[in-house]
Amino acid sequence: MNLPQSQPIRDFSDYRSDFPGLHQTVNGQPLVYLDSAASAQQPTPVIEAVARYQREDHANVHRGVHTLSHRATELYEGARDKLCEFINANSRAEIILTSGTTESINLVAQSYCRGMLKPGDQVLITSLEHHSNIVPWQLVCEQTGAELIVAPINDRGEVELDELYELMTGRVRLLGIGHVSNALGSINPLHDIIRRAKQAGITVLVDGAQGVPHMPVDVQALGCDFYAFSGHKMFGPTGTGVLWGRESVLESMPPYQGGGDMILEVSFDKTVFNDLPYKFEAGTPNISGVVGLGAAVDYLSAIGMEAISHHETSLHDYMVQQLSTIEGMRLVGTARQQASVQSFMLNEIHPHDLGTILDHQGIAIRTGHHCAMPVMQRLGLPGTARASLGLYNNHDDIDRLIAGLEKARQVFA
Amino acid sequence: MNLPQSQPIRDFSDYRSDFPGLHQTVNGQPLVYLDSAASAQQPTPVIEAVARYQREDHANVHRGVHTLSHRATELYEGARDKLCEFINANSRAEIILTSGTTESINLVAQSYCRGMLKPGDQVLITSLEHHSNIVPWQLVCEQTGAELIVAPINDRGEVELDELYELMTGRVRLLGIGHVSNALGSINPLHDIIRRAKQAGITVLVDGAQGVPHMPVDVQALGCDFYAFSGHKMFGPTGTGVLWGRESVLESMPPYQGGGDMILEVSFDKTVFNDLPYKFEAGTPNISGVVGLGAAVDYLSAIGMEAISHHETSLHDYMVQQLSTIEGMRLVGTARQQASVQSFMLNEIHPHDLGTILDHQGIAIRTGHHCAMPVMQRLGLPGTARASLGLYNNHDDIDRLIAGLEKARQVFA
Amino acid sequence: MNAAVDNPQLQNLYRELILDHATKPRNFGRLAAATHNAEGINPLCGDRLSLYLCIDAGSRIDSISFEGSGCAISLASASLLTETVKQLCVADAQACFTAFTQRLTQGTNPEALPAAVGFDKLHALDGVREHPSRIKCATLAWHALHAALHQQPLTTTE
Amino acid sequence: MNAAVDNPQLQNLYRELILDHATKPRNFGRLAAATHNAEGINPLCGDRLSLYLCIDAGSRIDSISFEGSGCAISLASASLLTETVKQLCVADAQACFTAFTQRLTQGTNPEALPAAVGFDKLHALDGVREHPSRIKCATLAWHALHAALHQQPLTTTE
Ligand SMILES: Cc1ncc(COP(=O)(O)O)c(C=O)c1O
Ligand SMILES: Cc1ncc(COP(=O)(O)O)c(C=O)c1O
Repeated sequence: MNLPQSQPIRDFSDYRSDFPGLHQTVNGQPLVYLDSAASAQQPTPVIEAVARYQREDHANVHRGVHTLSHRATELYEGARDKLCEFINANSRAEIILTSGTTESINLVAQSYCRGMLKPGDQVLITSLEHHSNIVPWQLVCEQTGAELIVAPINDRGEVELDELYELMTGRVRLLGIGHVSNALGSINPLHDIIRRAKQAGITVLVDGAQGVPHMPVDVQALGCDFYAFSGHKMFGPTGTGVLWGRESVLESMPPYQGGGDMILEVSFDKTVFNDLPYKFEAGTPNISGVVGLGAAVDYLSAIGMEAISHHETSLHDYMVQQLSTIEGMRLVGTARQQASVQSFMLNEIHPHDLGTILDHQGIAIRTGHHCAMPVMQRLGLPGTARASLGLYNNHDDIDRLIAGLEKARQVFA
Repeated sequence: MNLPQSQPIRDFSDYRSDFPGLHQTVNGQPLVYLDSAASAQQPTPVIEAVARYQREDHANVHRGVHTLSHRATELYEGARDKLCEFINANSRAEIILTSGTTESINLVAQSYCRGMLKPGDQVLITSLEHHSNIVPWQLVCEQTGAELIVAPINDRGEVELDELYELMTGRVRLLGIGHVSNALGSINPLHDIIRRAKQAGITVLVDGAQGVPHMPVDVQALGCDFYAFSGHKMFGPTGTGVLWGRESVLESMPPYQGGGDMILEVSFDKTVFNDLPYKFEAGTPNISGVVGLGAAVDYLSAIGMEAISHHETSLHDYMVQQLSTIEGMRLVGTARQQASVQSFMLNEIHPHDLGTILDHQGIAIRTGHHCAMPVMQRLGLPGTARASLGLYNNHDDIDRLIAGLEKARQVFA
Repeated sequence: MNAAVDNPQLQNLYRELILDHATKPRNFGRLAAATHNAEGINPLCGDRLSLYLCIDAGSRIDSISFEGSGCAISLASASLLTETVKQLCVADAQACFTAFTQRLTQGTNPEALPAAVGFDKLHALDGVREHPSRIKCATLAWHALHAALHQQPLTTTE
Repeated sequence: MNAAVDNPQLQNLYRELILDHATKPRNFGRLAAATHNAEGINPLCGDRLSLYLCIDAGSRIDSISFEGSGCAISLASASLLTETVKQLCVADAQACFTAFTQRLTQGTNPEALPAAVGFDKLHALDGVREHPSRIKCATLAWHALHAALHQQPLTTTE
């Protein structure tokens, strides 16, 4: 679907003004922010929710009888309820609040897998994964003697489904797979993949860091066992994230970290762990961050994830179309289903130089391996330049990017 | 040292106005906040630093070539430098940024101890510890077959040094000990304890959650191997914390979590971990929180930790003196060296009821076991009422507390 | 309560009846012949109560007792509980549990309870509704009752 | 560089000499007879360079080469490095390393360098100072040199 350049997406132009970070000049030019896949800007309601919490409501949660502590607890637990509804979890007990996708995945690797994996067992991932969905499995495989196996991708950046399904033997205990690739934007056909994995009796963790900010997510409809995501990529604060897990699976797992709040009773003889979700939340949580994350969920829900997905798909189509007009442009990642991210190379210009030249024009993109070195190795590239979208981007941003790339071509002409 | 009631501590009255959270009414009364040991209020410079970062400077750190990413990295790494100086670490490589004390201790338990402990080895702690300095050791002892042993405390709430030293045999691989007890306020004589432990070849972790906010800390002078603390107790944001570790020890440890940023190179054959401190910081960190923590360090440094310690010591003396005037008062925790915290019982009134009655008068204290159940078991109490101080408290707060307790006595008369 | 206590919300929470039951709990102690029992823990304050029941062949609660430590609200609630459900059949006791917890957490009035149930005294705990952080104290014993009736030995209010 | 590029800071970074060395790097390839070598990785962008040196019995760098991939700045810097230190004794090469990295990171002028050292060409990289995020690119090869001279096979700029 290619939109003509003259058709602005009207509804979304309003949201842009909610993001103070976008309204600044960088190197003398109005900022064009095309790095939301790394981390998104935050809307005023999120920034204000955090500041208001810190000014008016802060105290430690859960164990206080005084008013502020009660208020902080209500706000913190209220955010959990919002998240529960946002991804259609079955119960708030399934929403484990973490510091981000990375911690969520490490939690599963250590708490779910470490005690269970034996030599001969396998953990299955794909070549598309982010380091956060690779290294935790490497660590636990090394600890247990299990084997990490990897399904390949094709030149477009799509997982080779036939080969993935062939690898789903009885030896595989867990499949870790991304929802959307942060390096190439490929959307994995999760429904089919999860169905096949469940038929083979395989537990499935979805790395949803790049899914949740860009499309509606319904964990029950997906049918996976774990779904991990980060607050800072969905317009919330850094240091926040979620591990959603199926209640029965979470129940069966030992705690991850030990400390305050995750216990019912401590003595030196025996310690009784708390119920879900608290069993997995040791120590004082990131209360102000989670309050901000709750505000981000409200913000996204008010717009509607369907509308956001539609807006971004249009914009992505436009970006692809416009990039293709540039001489010497090579799009990297051309999966048939793609979301919000486009990697590319321009002539022989190293991505790092592209990044600097664009930055001089106020255009922020990311360059390098995007924490997905295996993707780069597979495609034989040292890295790529990557433009990624958020709900606040518009046609003008794309036009500025195109003009900036033309200038880069001239520098290296 | 008992100050007469008429001598206000002038210098500190100014700081109070920096804390917006203190300037509100609770249940129709001006708030008296005596729960800083659970979590401290934040001064405006911290709240503003976080909000400004989110409005103007936010992007992901470390891997970006564009201006915002560079700015975010400078702010984040700048906070690390401030923390390094604040506790007199030898090098910034020794400052591992975590989500809090609890994560810091879990990191050491898993990364330092898990691979090293064998059946027959011992981990030594004391009866004074917070659950966060108990449960991580219980978990790793269970995982490795090592034994957790516990030095007792006396009725005043002091660690029995003779018995502690007797337990320091060649079997002990690590001593985990608090700087200041959050339940009883006892200050441990760390210099002597650490010297004895090091003579016995024992690695020492200090739980400094209640040390750093209240007194100067010099990790090199202490001579320990690890020092853990939380941002939210030192007037910074939640979701932040530090593990300081001796560089040579940190070098020898395997990574804790896997993910982005903690690697140099990932392939499916081999993964090369990053240098310190990054080896231990997987995934996108709590950038805005750490920026706020840097602002908190600036704030504390400007006042001076010596001055804060002096102010709080005077105030604690006054609080003890005034509490002692109440009929039916039993002070819990009467160590000869005490800081910022006072637990107590009033007649037969359950602490929980005390907490509610004080809350009705706008006075916030904490009640219960304070995540230190073994202390309560040792003293034969279900819990205590606890008033704890921050740099912003004053004589008036204590006077209000005393009046509030008198009213509680009447309710249960 | 001393009339000098001027705060109406506080008076409403710590009514005479509550303080009376808290300081002189009824049916306190251990039932040696208990057929059912459960322990309730409130991690918020570390309180713990044990509830003991003798349920006869006709599914009637023949005798009941509790022991443990807790705040005035949880002790009074436990004491009132024992008075309320003693001699009730299990189904009626279960109905009491539902009515009481709903009244406290949602403010709803109990639906028509069986005639045998003397629920009125429990209204003394209505003041707890204005103290959200104390609701778990008031329901602790009731959750223990529910657990005991369902043969679950440990329950918490988290 | 095309004169159409109007941004002076950008012009200052991508000078003619830089672009020339980046697109036609000197001493590129592998030295089969290397006595010393090291690999430098810049985790920021994933760049990696290998440096090969033949150091003769008199501690002189007889020949030098590099290979690998990188951005214009790191390639140009590596290429200029090989030209600069070739034929220097190890001590002078080490002095070059110190002078160059200090110039870029602290803006200091090199202290009196030995007469043998042709340092001037390296001033073409001065523009990097205004691009803090690119300094690691410019110093990557130099850190590899330092590592090779100290027999450390792997180094990074993190
Ligand atoms: C002595 C002590 N240790 C550890 C902790 C745990 O700190 P956090 O909850 O910030 O991880 C606390 C605070 O609750 C504490 O007071
Ligand atoms: C696909 C994917 N997975 C995992 C992560 C890790 O997320 P975080 O750094 O927030 O833990 C990211 C973000 O960098 C990502 O894009």
